[in-house]
Amino acid sequence: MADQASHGIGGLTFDKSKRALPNEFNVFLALVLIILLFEALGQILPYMNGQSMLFDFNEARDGTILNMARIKIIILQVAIIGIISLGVTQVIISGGIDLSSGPLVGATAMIVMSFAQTELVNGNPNPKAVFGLWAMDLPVIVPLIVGLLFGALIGSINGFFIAFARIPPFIATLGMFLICRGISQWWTKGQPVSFPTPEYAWIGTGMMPVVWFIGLAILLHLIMRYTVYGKHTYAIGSNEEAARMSGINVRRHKILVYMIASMLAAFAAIVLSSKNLTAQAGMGQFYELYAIAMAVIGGVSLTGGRGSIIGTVLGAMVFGVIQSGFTFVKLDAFYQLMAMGAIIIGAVVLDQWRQQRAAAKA
Amino acid sequence: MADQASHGIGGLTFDKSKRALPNEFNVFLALVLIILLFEALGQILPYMNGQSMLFDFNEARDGTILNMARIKIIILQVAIIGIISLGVTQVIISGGIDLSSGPLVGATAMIVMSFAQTELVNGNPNPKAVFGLWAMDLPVIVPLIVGLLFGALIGSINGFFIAFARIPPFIATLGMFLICRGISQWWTKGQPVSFPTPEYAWIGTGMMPVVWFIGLAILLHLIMRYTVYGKHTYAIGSNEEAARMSGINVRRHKILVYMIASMLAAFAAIVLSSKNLTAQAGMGQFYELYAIAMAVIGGVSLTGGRGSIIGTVLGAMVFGVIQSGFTFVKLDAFYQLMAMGAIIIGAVVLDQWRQQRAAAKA
Amino acid sequence: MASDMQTNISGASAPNSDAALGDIILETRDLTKHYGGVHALEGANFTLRKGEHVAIMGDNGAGKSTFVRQITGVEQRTRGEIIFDGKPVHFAGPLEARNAGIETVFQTLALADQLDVPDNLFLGREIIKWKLGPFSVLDYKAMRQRTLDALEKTGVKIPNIRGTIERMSGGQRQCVAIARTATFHSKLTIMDEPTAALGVQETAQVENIVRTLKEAGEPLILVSHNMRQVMDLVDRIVVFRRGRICANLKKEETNGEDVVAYITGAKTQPEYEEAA
Amino acid sequence: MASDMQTNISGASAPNSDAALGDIILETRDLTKHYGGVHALEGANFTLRKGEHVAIMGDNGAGKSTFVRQITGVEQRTRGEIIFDGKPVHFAGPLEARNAGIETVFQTLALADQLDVPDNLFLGREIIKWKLGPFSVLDYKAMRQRTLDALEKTGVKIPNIRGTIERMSGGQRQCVAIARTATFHSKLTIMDEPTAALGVQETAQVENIVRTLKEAGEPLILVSHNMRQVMDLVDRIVVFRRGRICANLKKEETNGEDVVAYITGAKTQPEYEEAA
Amino acid sequence: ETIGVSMALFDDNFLTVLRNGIQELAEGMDDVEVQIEDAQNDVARQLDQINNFVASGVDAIIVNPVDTSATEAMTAAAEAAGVPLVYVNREPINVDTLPDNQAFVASDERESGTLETIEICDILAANGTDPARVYVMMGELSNQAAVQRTQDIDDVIANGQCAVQIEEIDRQTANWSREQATSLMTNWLSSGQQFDAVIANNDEMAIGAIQAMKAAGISMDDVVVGGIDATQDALSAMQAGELDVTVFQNAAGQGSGALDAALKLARGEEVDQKVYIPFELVTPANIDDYLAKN
Ligand SMILES: Nc1ncnc2c1ncn2[C@@H]1O[C@H](COP(=O)(O)OP(=O)(O)OP(=O)(O)O)[C@@H](O)[C@H]1O
Ligand SMILES: Nc1ncnc2c1ncn2[C@@H]1O[C@H](COP(=O)(O)OP(=O)(O)OP(=O)(O)O)[C@@H](O)[C@H]1O
Ligand SMILES: OC[C@H]1O[C@@H](O)[C@H](O)[C@@H](O)[C@H]1O
Ligand SMILES: [Mg+2]
Ligand SMILES: [Mg+2]
Repeated sequence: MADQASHGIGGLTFDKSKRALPNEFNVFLALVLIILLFEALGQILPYMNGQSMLFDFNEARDGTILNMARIKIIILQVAIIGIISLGVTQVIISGGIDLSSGPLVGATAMIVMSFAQTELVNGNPNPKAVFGLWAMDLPVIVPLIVGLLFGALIGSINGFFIAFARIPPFIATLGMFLICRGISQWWTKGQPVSFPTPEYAWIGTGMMPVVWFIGLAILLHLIMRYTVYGKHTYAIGSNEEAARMSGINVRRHKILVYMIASMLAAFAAIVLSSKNLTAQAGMGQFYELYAIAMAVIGGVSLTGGRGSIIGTVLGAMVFGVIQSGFTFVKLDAFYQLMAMGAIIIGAVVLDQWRQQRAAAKA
Repeated sequence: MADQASHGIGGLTFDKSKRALPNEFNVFLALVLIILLFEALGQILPYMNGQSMLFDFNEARDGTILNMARIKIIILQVAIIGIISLGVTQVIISGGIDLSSGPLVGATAMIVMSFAQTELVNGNPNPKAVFGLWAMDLPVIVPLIVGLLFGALIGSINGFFIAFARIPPFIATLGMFLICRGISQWWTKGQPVSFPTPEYAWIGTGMMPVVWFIGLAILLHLIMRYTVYGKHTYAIGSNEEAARMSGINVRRHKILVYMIASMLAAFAAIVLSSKNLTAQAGMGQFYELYAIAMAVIGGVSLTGGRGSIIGTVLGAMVFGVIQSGFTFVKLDAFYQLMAMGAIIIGAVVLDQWRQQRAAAKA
Repeated sequence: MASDMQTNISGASAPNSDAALGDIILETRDLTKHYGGVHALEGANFTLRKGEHVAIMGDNGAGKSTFVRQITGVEQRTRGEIIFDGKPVHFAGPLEARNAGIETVFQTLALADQLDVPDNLFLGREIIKWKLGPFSVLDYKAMRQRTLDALEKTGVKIPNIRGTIERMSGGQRQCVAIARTATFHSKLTIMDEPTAALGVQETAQVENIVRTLKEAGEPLILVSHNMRQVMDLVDRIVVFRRGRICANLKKEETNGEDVVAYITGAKTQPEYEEAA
Repeated sequence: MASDMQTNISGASAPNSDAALGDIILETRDLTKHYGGVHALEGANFTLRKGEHVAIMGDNGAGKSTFVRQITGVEQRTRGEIIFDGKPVHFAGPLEARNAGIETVFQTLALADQLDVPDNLFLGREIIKWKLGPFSVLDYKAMRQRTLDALEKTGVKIPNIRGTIERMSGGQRQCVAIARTATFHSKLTIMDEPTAALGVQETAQVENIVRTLKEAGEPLILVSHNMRQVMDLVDRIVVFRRGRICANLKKEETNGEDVVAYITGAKTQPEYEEAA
Repeated sequence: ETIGVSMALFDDNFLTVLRNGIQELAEGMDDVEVQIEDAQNDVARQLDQINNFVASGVDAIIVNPVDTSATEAMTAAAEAAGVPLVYVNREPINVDTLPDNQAFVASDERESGTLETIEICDILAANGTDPARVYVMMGELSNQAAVQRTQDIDDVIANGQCAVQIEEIDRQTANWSREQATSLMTNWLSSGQQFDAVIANNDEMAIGAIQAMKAAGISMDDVVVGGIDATQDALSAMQAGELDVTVFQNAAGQGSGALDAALKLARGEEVDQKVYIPFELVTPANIDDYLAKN
């Protein structure tokens, strides 16, 4: 018989060795399975000529047997939505949802880019100038601060309506969804804003988006696990009434949660517009859905109280691998959509199935 | 002191006269307020020259003092999403959500329309023919059945994953969202499908969409209020575990709920493609969000167990009035989006505020 | 360990070989439930005869509700057998258990918060006016009337039964759950701490309901911490400790102090010693 | 009606004019709560002195928990005054009540299901390692240790306190809620049916906790249906019936049967007659 | 006069130029007021907007159709109410049966993809790259411009209009978007395949591909990249020697033509019922003619 618990008082036999694996393990497993699937397709499909997705044996292009180009793009292409997803994760853990993040990306990009423009393009005046000369070649800190403040503003409005007016988060952020889309189209009446300063362009250059994503993920992970903020977020999502009765200032906390989420989305907009060297009103379309999906695939429960940043990062990786995998096996766009849908469902089916088996067998 | 309750045993004083007004009343109030707002704007705004939105005093164009053209379009433009919203309402009451309804509209429209095409267009062979002659000029019942069966299939797949594999509805239907978008693009590789038979064209002609909407709304209302199906839907949304422990076959019921929702969305697709005389892969974009918003504005609670079909119908009317009102006051499209967002939030704020006041004062 | 268990079966059944009681209605063999590392229920051998009323007692967390959940199919057991009404059963869910004839008041009550009292009372077996499959039409009036009758029996006072359950007091909720069980005939009734939240009068009424069941010859499993109640109502007391059965006592052969000694672990019946 | 109430105030306070007890810590005047048409609490005049332990008894649905919810700011009253520690108070929520020094075990327990035991115990007042505003760093080790100590006092057995609350048995949950209240000092403790789900041993332990409070001179309001417990523990019993106070009894001047007569409505104290 | 305008989509770069053209033109006229609505790519919403315009009593309607095969219902709605209607930018399916008070001003998408592809073929031939390996980036698949422009590529090759032999490695959609095109191109690059050209359905995607290639250190002299629209960003990329081909679509011409026709119809004057505004090929050779145009 197993040894007694170290964290328990009296009572039943408690076999510590039989504790269930963390949920994140399921996501990791899904990730590995999907990679193996694509590797297998690379071997099986006749037109693929036995190519490998992640490995690169023949020519050691980058001095490793890994296909570094592929590995980089896998992370790079999800880094920006990943940053949004970090904020969405804590919103969902708190029992809410944020649909406004996608349109917020568009609106923030438009606004921020107008303060990040350079005066001369190929020697000519910037053809896309939004403001006069006063707004040209400003120090990079200006657009950064403008963007984060705008995010904080939108987030606190979301939070205010949810916390004080008790609007369901789905509706409050759906309203904000429309408002932000309106703002982004209104800002320049639909004209794209392009040609940023080199300093601004640096923010999203090369692998920088990945650096931001990983850095912010670590920060958020620490906050959610080890601070009062994290604990209260979980508590509110678990049982809001109990949290209130236990003396948590639920309203103030919720505003903070939505504010942080929107600031992360605003920062994602900065990285995105910098990476693309342009801002357009339609930017960020569907990002809110993908950000939510990454979190949920990563094990965050939409009923609140459950989930982790590590899970979300793994969930983002699942998306990256799928997207690269599709291009790798040259799947047609129609089938890509269908396969993406099936894989999203499949990843969560796997998670549920393992959890249930673990609960039943133990 | 008020008289004793007729439905109670012993106990406290129960003052029946003080019972709160039904929730639907709030939505109705919001509707009236919004109409008054637009009428006021018509009087106040200088460029409006004192026009009225709903009335037409000067010239009795249709023999009534009402602007019948406006009143018709108000209902007509929400009838189709309204039909979807009826199905979404019962899904939300059951504690779920359906994000797949919009893309399902696109996919169904494409498929159905391929079986509703006419052979000759202005004497020439149908330029958009999908199949051969065998699929031309089929009786209208064929596309109808194909559409409803397709809806039932998609709905039961949704239901299956939600009920048996315990996938969160948000994810299962998000996966189906992508799958349906894939299907609609794949069906004709993006080509629109046009030129239906006159019988098919009749389904969505003139005010027919409104007839379908009202008819289906009455049917769904009766089902939700007076049948076992309705009761169990509320019970599952209220406390799924309790419903299960009380011996409701929760899984079977959920499949039914999602099946009905998808069949209604499929029917909406039929009406929509008939009304527009064409089917296009992008059809139905954002319908899922609007359908959900109509329900929630109508008082359906996203946490399940609460809401009604009457509320949803009123919620749909709110949308119709807003959309027509915007054109009436010649609001710019950007501001329309912002105002729509604000009004969605405002309508729910009003609802919450009245509920709280009612609870506090009583 | 499983072999140890086998020898206990006869022991556990021993005190029941009472001529006045009928055939065995429920038997569990080596019934076990682990939650991850937590061994909540371990090798429970239990027998209940037709017409017999048995109490289950034990500390908090001793495994009583876990035992109830395994029998009623709310959860799937880790190991062991359940024989109900002569046949081994594997209920996939509470619906199957109820269809087989087991009515249960769960400790968590299992009420739908947003529905009113009659809705909850008839949840899953509504009275129907016209049969139309899932779209059968409800007979609200009949359900309301029968609800008033059923609640009357529990002695609870509810000012307005059309109010939603979320607005009911703790005791009112519990009475609704009890009334639900008492309204329908069954082969076996299980009540998990049914009077925990009840007032003095209501408790007396519910105890009357239990006596009525006894007179009607319907068997009952009653989980309770209330010694007076147990001593008043049942024929036999089974004591759980740390997930295992540690005593099986005829009411006439024991008393409150004795039972407490078993609950606290001061005593263990010899036939259960190895296991505990 | 309000004027009737005024006359009762002195009556209600009368039995407390005990020299051994301190100043008034809590007083309610004409405290009333209506839920829509339901008059759950009507004109309650109640006084509690420092060091005094008072029980609230009454039928299910009599308004006891409603009374508790008004005092602790969980809900906003329809009418009436609450004077706590000498000052009229209007708590906007339970946080304010707690900050003012009222610790409460609610009937619904108010636990966060997905958090573990220490998290729940310290919810809203976590032990901090580094102070950084909302991002202050938690001291998990200290909280775990203090949780074990606090639970020990309630006598409950919990195999693994790092398991989430949703996995705890009914009694284990209740003990966590009680341990939470007992861990922090307060000016007034309110317990709404704290031992309803508890076993024999655990009930005894919780009663010990209450006795410790009495010795420390901390005042207590205990809502309970358990006559033995009430008679054992408190100084005074206030009986609620149909939303109104109908009796205010010194323990020494009453007995179980007498109290039951008040609960059932067989008797009403003269000073409450008009109201009831 | 009041003219109601229903645009297919506000988020679209090219359509924005067109829309702003109409707006500015109208602001410059006395007594002409335009009200522009966004159909958000939704056919049904567009039909509703037309009905709303009718209810508000506008004098004429301009429609930039979401779906050119849904125009019959729109034509019918306007005709029933007796309100003149002009289609702009996209050719309606019922172009040959329009009633008298309706017209259209559009470009023929068969030209755009054809001009682009032939020019790319010519550059490849001039570089001596034969056979040439190409990637194709498509716009949103439910959008007819994307479908037609992709079809144009196939037609050019099938009709033997291409100067070199084309080997298509892969064709994928990047939904008109620069961001998605960047990711798609990077994914293609990671497979390590040799390629000579990228044919994109619009400039935004072409720029995305260029950014990805630059990030991977590929010299833009070695790859031929083509787009469509001649946007400012694209022209600037062409000046920088990165983009090789684009096609000018005359937004101002389409916008003014449509407004003009609408006003005439409203006043009961005669108009040409079909006006085609041609696409024009833009290369570094003639770029200066277009710098100030879109
Ligand atoms: N889902 C679960 N996961 C993990 N442990 C569980 C779970 N359910 C119950 N337990 C544990 O199993 C043990 C037995 O719980 P059970 O609910 O059966 O106790 P009980 O005897 O009914 O107690 P009470 O008298 O307090 O109701 C407890 O220690 C509890 O923490
Ligand atoms: N939110 C509410 N809305 C309507 N009625 C309510 C609400 N909350 C409580 N009530 C009613 O008020 C009355 C008093 O409830 P309360 O919870 O105070 O009773 P209690 O004395 O605590 O009973 P118990 O002993 O069963 O816990 C009950 O009839 C109950 O149905
Ligand atoms: O509909 C969207 C498309 O419209 C085209 O006219 C334009 O050239 C493309 O760049 C794209 O924006
Ligand atoms: Mg239990
Ligand atoms: Mg109570």
